[in-house]
Amino acid sequence: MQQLRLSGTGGQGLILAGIILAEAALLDGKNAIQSQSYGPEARGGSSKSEVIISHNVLHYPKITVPNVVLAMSQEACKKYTADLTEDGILITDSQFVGKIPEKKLQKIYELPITYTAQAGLGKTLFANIVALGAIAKITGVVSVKSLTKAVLNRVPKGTEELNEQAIKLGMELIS
Amino acid sequence: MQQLRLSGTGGQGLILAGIILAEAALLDGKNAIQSQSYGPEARGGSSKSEVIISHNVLHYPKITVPNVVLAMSQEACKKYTADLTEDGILITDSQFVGKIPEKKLQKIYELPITYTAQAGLGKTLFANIVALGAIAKITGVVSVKSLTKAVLNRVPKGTEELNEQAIKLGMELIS
Amino acid sequence: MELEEIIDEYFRAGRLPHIWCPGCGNGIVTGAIVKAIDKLSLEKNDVAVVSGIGCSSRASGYLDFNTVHSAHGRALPVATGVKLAEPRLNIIVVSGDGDATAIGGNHFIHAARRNIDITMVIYNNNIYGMTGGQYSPLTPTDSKATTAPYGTVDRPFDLYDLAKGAGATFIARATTFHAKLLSDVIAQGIEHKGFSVIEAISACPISYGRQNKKGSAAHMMKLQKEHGVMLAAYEKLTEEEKTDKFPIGVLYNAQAPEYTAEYEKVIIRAQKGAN
Amino acid sequence: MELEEIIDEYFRAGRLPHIWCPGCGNGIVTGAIVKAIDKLSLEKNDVAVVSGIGCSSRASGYLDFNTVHSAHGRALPVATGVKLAEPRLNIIVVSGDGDATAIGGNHFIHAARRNIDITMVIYNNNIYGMTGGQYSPLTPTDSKATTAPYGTVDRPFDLYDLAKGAGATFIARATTFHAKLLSDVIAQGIEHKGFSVIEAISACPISYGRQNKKGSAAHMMKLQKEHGVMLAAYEKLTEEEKTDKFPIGVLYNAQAPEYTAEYEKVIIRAQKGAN
Amino acid sequence: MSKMILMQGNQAVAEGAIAAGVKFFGGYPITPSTEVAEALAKKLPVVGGKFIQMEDEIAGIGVIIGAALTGKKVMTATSGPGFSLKQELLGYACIAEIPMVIVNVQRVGPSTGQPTAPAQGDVMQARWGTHGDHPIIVLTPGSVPECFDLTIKAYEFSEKYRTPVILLLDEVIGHMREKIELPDSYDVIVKPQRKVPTVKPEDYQAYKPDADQVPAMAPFGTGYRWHVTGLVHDEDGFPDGSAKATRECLERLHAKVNHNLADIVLYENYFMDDAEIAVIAYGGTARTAYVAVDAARAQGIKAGLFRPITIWPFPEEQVKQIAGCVKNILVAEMNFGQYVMEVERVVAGKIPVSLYAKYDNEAITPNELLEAIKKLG
Amino acid sequence: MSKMILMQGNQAVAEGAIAAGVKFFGGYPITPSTEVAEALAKKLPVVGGKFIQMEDEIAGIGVIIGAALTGKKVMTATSGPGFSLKQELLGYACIAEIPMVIVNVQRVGPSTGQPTAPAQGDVMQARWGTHGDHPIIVLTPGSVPECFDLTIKAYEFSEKYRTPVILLLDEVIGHMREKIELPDSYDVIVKPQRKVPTVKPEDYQAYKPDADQVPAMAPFGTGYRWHVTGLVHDEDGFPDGSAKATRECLERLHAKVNHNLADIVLYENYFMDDAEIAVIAYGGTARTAYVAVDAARAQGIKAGLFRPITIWPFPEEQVKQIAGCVKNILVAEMNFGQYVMEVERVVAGKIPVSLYAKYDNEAITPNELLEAIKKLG
Amino acid sequence: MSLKLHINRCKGCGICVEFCPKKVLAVNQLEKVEIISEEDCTLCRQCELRCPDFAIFCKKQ
Amino acid sequence: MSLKLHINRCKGCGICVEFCPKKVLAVNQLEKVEIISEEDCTLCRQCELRCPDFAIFCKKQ
Ligand SMILES: Cc1ncc(C[n+]2csc(CCOP(=O)(O)OP(=O)(O)O)c2C)c(N)n1
Ligand SMILES: Cc1ncc(C[n+]2csc(CCOP(=O)(O)OP(=O)(O)O)c2C)c(N)n1
Ligand code: SF4
Ligand code: SF4
Ligand code: SF4
Ligand code: SF4
Ligand code: SF4
Ligand code: SF4
Ligand SMILES: [Mg+2]
Ligand SMILES: [Mg+2]
Repeated sequence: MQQLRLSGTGGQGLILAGIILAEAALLDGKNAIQSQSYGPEARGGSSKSEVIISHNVLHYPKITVPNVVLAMSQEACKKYTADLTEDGILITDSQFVGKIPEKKLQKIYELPITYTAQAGLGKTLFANIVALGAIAKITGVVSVKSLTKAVLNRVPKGTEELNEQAIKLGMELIS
Repeated sequence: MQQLRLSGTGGQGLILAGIILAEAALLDGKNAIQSQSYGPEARGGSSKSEVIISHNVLHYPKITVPNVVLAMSQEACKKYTADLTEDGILITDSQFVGKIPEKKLQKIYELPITYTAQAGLGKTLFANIVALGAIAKITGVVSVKSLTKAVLNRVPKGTEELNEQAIKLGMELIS
Repeated sequence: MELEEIIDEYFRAGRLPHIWCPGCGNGIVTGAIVKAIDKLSLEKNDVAVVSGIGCSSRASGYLDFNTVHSAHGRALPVATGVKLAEPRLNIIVVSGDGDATAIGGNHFIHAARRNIDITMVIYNNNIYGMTGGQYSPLTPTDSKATTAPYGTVDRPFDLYDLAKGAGATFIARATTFHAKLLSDVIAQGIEHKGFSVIEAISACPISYGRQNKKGSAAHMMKLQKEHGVMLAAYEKLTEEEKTDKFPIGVLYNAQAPEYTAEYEKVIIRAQKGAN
Repeated sequence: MELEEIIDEYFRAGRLPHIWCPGCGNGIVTGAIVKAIDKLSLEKNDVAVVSGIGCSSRASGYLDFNTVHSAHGRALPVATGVKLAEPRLNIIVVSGDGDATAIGGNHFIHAARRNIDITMVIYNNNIYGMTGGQYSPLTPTDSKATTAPYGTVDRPFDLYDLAKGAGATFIARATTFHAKLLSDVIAQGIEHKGFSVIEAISACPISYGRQNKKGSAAHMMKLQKEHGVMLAAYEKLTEEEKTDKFPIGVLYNAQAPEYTAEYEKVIIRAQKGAN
Repeated sequence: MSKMILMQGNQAVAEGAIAAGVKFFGGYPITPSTEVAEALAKKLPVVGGKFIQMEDEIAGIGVIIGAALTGKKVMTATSGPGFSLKQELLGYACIAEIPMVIVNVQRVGPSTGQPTAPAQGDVMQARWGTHGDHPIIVLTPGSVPECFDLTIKAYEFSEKYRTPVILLLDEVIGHMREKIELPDSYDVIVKPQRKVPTVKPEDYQAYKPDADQVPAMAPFGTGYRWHVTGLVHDEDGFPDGSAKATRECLERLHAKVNHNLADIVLYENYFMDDAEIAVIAYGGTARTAYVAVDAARAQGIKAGLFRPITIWPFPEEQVKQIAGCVKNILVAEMNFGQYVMEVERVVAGKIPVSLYAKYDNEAITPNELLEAIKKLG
Repeated sequence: MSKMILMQGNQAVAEGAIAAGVKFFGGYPITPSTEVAEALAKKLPVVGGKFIQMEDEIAGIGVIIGAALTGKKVMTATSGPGFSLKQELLGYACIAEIPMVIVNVQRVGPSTGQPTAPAQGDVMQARWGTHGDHPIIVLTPGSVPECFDLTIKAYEFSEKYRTPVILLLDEVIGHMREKIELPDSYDVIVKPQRKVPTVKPEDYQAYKPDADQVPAMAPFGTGYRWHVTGLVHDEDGFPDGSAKATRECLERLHAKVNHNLADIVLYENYFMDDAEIAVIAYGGTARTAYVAVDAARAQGIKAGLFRPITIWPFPEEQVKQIAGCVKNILVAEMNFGQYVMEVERVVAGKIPVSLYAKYDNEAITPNELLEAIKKLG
Repeated sequence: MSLKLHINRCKGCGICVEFCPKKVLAVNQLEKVEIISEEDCTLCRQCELRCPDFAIFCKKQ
Repeated sequence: MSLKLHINRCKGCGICVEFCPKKVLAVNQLEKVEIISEEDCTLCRQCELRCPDFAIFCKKQ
């Protein structure tokens, strides 16, 4: 079972990213559950989308211990990494996250996610898809084919190419 | 224990009559409970006020078997006399009640109550007090002194004399 | 038709006499409603009468249509449901002043805002009749009520202002004295496409009249005659003359998009989008 | 006082930043309220701020007065209780368009009817912000909302008409663009003895703006500038010019008996009668 | 000195309110509770208090929440349909810890039901009617004098524990008139009063409890500026959705009541000493039960009556103890069997529990109940 | 053919409604139920249905009562505070026998509580929230596919028994997204439909039941002119406050449900065959329980899960039977212990019943529950 | 034409009596309407129009 | 006089930037306000007036 947490601020499209990730897993023939935490008032503040993926039946819908945490804001990085264990993976958007938690982790990727979206595609809007590309590459939790299909199912008509490009750029962030 | 039911139509002042009767019993040093039934909608229709009086503590507040039923309308006479037993007393206002229930009763008094109020005091308004006078005389359930005091406690200033007169007229109906 | 035939036709067989007190105006208002329906020759099966709770709201039980005696203040939401689900039905809401403007006030302003095609007859007896004489939002200031033994200090609503401010497109007023006018404006309200409010001023000799020393039922009707003036005549009065008069007749009549008709557009848009 | 000092004085220490989204107008309206209070030099202990539920209703928690964050739609009954029980307090009700006119609509018209001395600031962002963008009774017809994906067919209330029809004695309107005017009319509302309604038109770029393609927060404020016209000037416009404008400033100001003052009469009468 | 008079149950509630120092009533008329409002409309202004008839029942409880915040003792009164409407704000009063007494004079339900007829169908609703976990104190008078006394008691609990208290009457008790002895002056009655803060305003934490789990409550306008909310909150009263704050906030609400059962749980035993059959009945039904128990005793059946006066929190210890002593428990109520469920739960199979239920617009008669007792005897 | 997609619980409820043939939704937005309304605002007009956002929750249930009278299948959806507000008219729907489904997606209470956090605090309210005696059917889905299926089931019950049915979700189930297999067309789904009268209009007695205790219901506008009221009524639907009419009216309401428990009571057994410890859990908590039971089994503890799907009427027979088989019952719920009380009542002391309760804005974790099981094992 | 009474519906409110221009009607001791001078009736329908109880009608024969 | 920022309160909405007549302000990559040309500031208080977050003030020294 893979347990992934995508966190950041309200406007970064991470809820959608979580949904796409789960849908990609379904396309891979796996089971997946996506859930999210709403702030006490659903306004501003941090946002968190969680996905668990497995070949088996999934009962408990929440993350018990995350394997992967994506943090796209400093506050999220502080708030949502506490339960990452030593064998966990942390991915941050280096533009927003200056301070990495002082704990031992299997792997930390500090990636210019939003920068890449802006620089490569002209819109920070694609940052969430860039992040998905990176996650797929790092974890292999979903196939690139399914991820691509899942992304294209969800995005507005006319933006397909840019989104495919975003996935690619995300993957390319991982050398 | 005495169980009295005063019944008729909405405007006849029988709720008040029941209260006065209970208050008179209190003045006599007895216990008394008054209760009333409201029609399903409290508009028009029959009205019923019940009083139970005893030297002992009274628990159950409703009439189980009435000793005395006053019926001031035909409908009330039909509706509220069913549970009168052979040793019960029925008092009717002969002006309104033409048909007496066909059952054996200890005593039936057909009295011109409203007529007496109108003829003797100029107002049908006093019919309820006339009725109380008659009931006191027939049953002795309250003393005339207490009844008079209870009536005077309740009626508007300036009408005391007429009300005392009403009690007297009611008592005089019973020869 | 003769009145007796109208009553026989539109009242449910065997349910009279009604429960209202001697002299209560509710019978006259209810009679005016069926006369209006008769005048318009509405098919009985296509009329729904929805009421709330109160003396007046008991009217629905007597009438031989599709009838709902809902909860206190809730006639309009229920009626809105009937109308929106089955727009071809003619909906008449029967309500008291308390039912309509106290507990039901929110539904009243929102039905007016939506301009949904419902005709609402408000039996205004200036009191909570059913519960025995508490003041309502239409009780005049300085009246006695069982919950205002020292006289009311509340300002009443002006039902016309309230309805208009909320968006109603047809507003009329009549009294039980002006029984023919009453049935006339009800008929016009039913014909009007949109939310129609008819204020029917009705005497409650028992719960309102007694406490406020208004005299007999007949006398209360004579007061209605004295104070109610047809709008055209009313407008010609001086301000001073107006103080103890009120206008009757059709007070407001305007056209605006009607809710259920507008909703059809949503369906069209959705089905277009979906294909 | 400098604005920063005003904020420090009237906002609770340590509770900023507030929860509102980037660009949300609620901060500007809330700022206007404290500026008004400052202008009138009200004693903080003698001010109570009562709100309902919604983004806007969160304002009460930031303000250093006696504050109540009540239930959705129920600010006015609670405020009525505070005021009637302790008439010397200045009561400000903070409410959203939904809170005030949807679920709270009945309390709104009744507070207006009673003309109770409460100043109500309605943060009108034309939407349910807190729950993410459903239409409110003040959403313009033909808008998009999450519960109106095909566009709204509801007619909105005109808050001015509704308040006036219900009996409010002071009605004003301003926008977050017209921030000084806003704080000005709030101050006048507070000074007014009776029920005062201030419609504060406020941009919700997130829940309303996005769906309706209204652009950035700043752009939405510029739209307010474009469409809001001072009453005097508005009245001089032709009907056609009026169509895409709305009047701002004090729209109505009248005197009428105030509820808590009137209630004192009841006490006097009762105590006289009792002696 | 005192006076002996005939009084209606509903009126005795109003008298009790005046005696307890209530200064504010907000409500909306409804049968069979209207007399409470009517009596207070008359009495409150005489003592300088205020009565307001609101636009509906929701506003009726809303307005007393506001008035309570100014330090006043407050009341609202209603019946079934209105009680349902008040549920949302009742929960608000629970979590915001607003002292108040809500009178519900029960009538036949559901819905409009039978407005003028007696029932005890709101017993479970009184416990569970609002959403979310909340504790509640519900008192049920069994006589007119008790209407008076228990109203004062309700304010004692409400003020002491900063919690809404429900005074649950039935139409039998609310509308009957019987003898009551009232003091000539209510000055002799000790008026319960909530704690006010003793700390300085700047140190005041509105929801920080003292050792008794109850926080002091500063009246609005007295220099303590605090925040009231229906959200889960911290000790300062500000919204805090963390697991810890939530747990603490909700646990304390329950603890206030559950740790003080000895004070809160009131009841009466009638011939219970040697009883073999315990009748459990409350409110108007208890009036029937006294007579039935007497009659059973007269026939040699060792019956007794346990009358819960505080019906919620449930008198768990007392019922458990009874289950250890008697052979049979018979619950009598004017509903389909509500309270009996809790009795069954607590008795936990130790002895048989049976039910005499009546739900036909009429009170249970002594004979009916006697027959039910005899079946067990 | 069918499609396999990821879907949110709330959306699956909306899909289920469309599949069941719902044509009318009235409501008022509230977290965490709003997605049900939003999805139906989109879907209903496509199938010629109507969606209306009302001025408040009371109007939200009022409007569907009206729509139901025209023969439509109707829904409203809400959460805690809104559910409290709907209670009065819920009782109306019970006594007037209006088929409808009311969705309540629970959040933390009381009052505003914690709008976006999970709880199961409205379980008792769902049973007892309105005044007066009334029966009610409450279904609780435990997965997204079950949200869909159970919504259709809710309409089956609601139409068959002419009664409101409550679909009680918690935030865990309402907001999670998981896999669901949906038919390509809902034409294949059997759409439950209430009985309409077969007699002529002049012979129609709107509340005269058939042998199944359920009266036929004529849609308004089809020539049957009948009267609907919230008062106790006779078989013609007219107010009748006599003892007989009241008894019959109320008894039949209960009989409709209580005589059909075999049809209505749905549940799931998971490793119950040889279980020694029975975990009882429903809704989102059951999801935790499957994992905890698996883990306990892995550690050699014979645990099983009994998952009530119909939580009201209470699965009395099933729980009794379990009490005869296992050694321990452990009820797990996201509240202070509500359903456990009914379990205790029914178990009646036969075996120990314990409770794992959590009420801190977070779901129960498998480890927490496992620990609780291990304490018994 | 003639007057037709439904005595069971009449509640004796006296409205018809009050509004009858010809004093044709009266309320008797049993609080029911009575025709006391049918010969004076002009069949003006005032009573029919105003009776709140549908207890009196002017009937075409 | 000078400008005073409360960066922790700023949410980068850009309102001040848009309404500053002198283009003194900008929103940076961290979505916070920044002063880019203080020298041009006329202390007109537009930013202070319009900031919904009380994050920018014109201060008397
Ligand atoms: C929710 C609820 N609250 C209160 C009542 C009690 N009640 C019944 S009718 C009524 C008022 C009736 O006044 P109005 O609407 O003016 O009708 P009227 O009886 O005067 O015709 C009230 C308060 C109720 N049935 N339901
Ligand atoms: C009884 C109840 N119903 C619904 C809700 C959900 N709810 C919270 S705020 C809100 C509407 C907010 O809109 P508005 O009043 O305009 O305030 P805004 O958020 O736009 O400032 C709703 C529907 C609730 N909390 N309580
Ligand atoms: S109380 Fe008034 S409104 Fe009600 S029936 Fe009697 S007279 Fe009519
Ligand atoms: S949703 Fe709208 S109203 Fe609410 S905080 Fe965000 S911008 Fe402001
Ligand atoms: S008006 Fe009608 S009810 Fe009244 S007395 Fe005449 S006939 Fe009878
Ligand atoms: S028809 Fe006219 S004249 Fe004849 S009884 Fe009636 S009111 Fe009198
Ligand atoms: S207006 Fe305020 S919150 Fe917005 S960017 Fe400027 S300083 Fe920041
Ligand atoms: S004070 Fe004026 S010029 Fe200076 S930064 Fe602010 S808006 Fe720009
Ligand atoms: Mg009325
Ligand atoms: Mg809004």
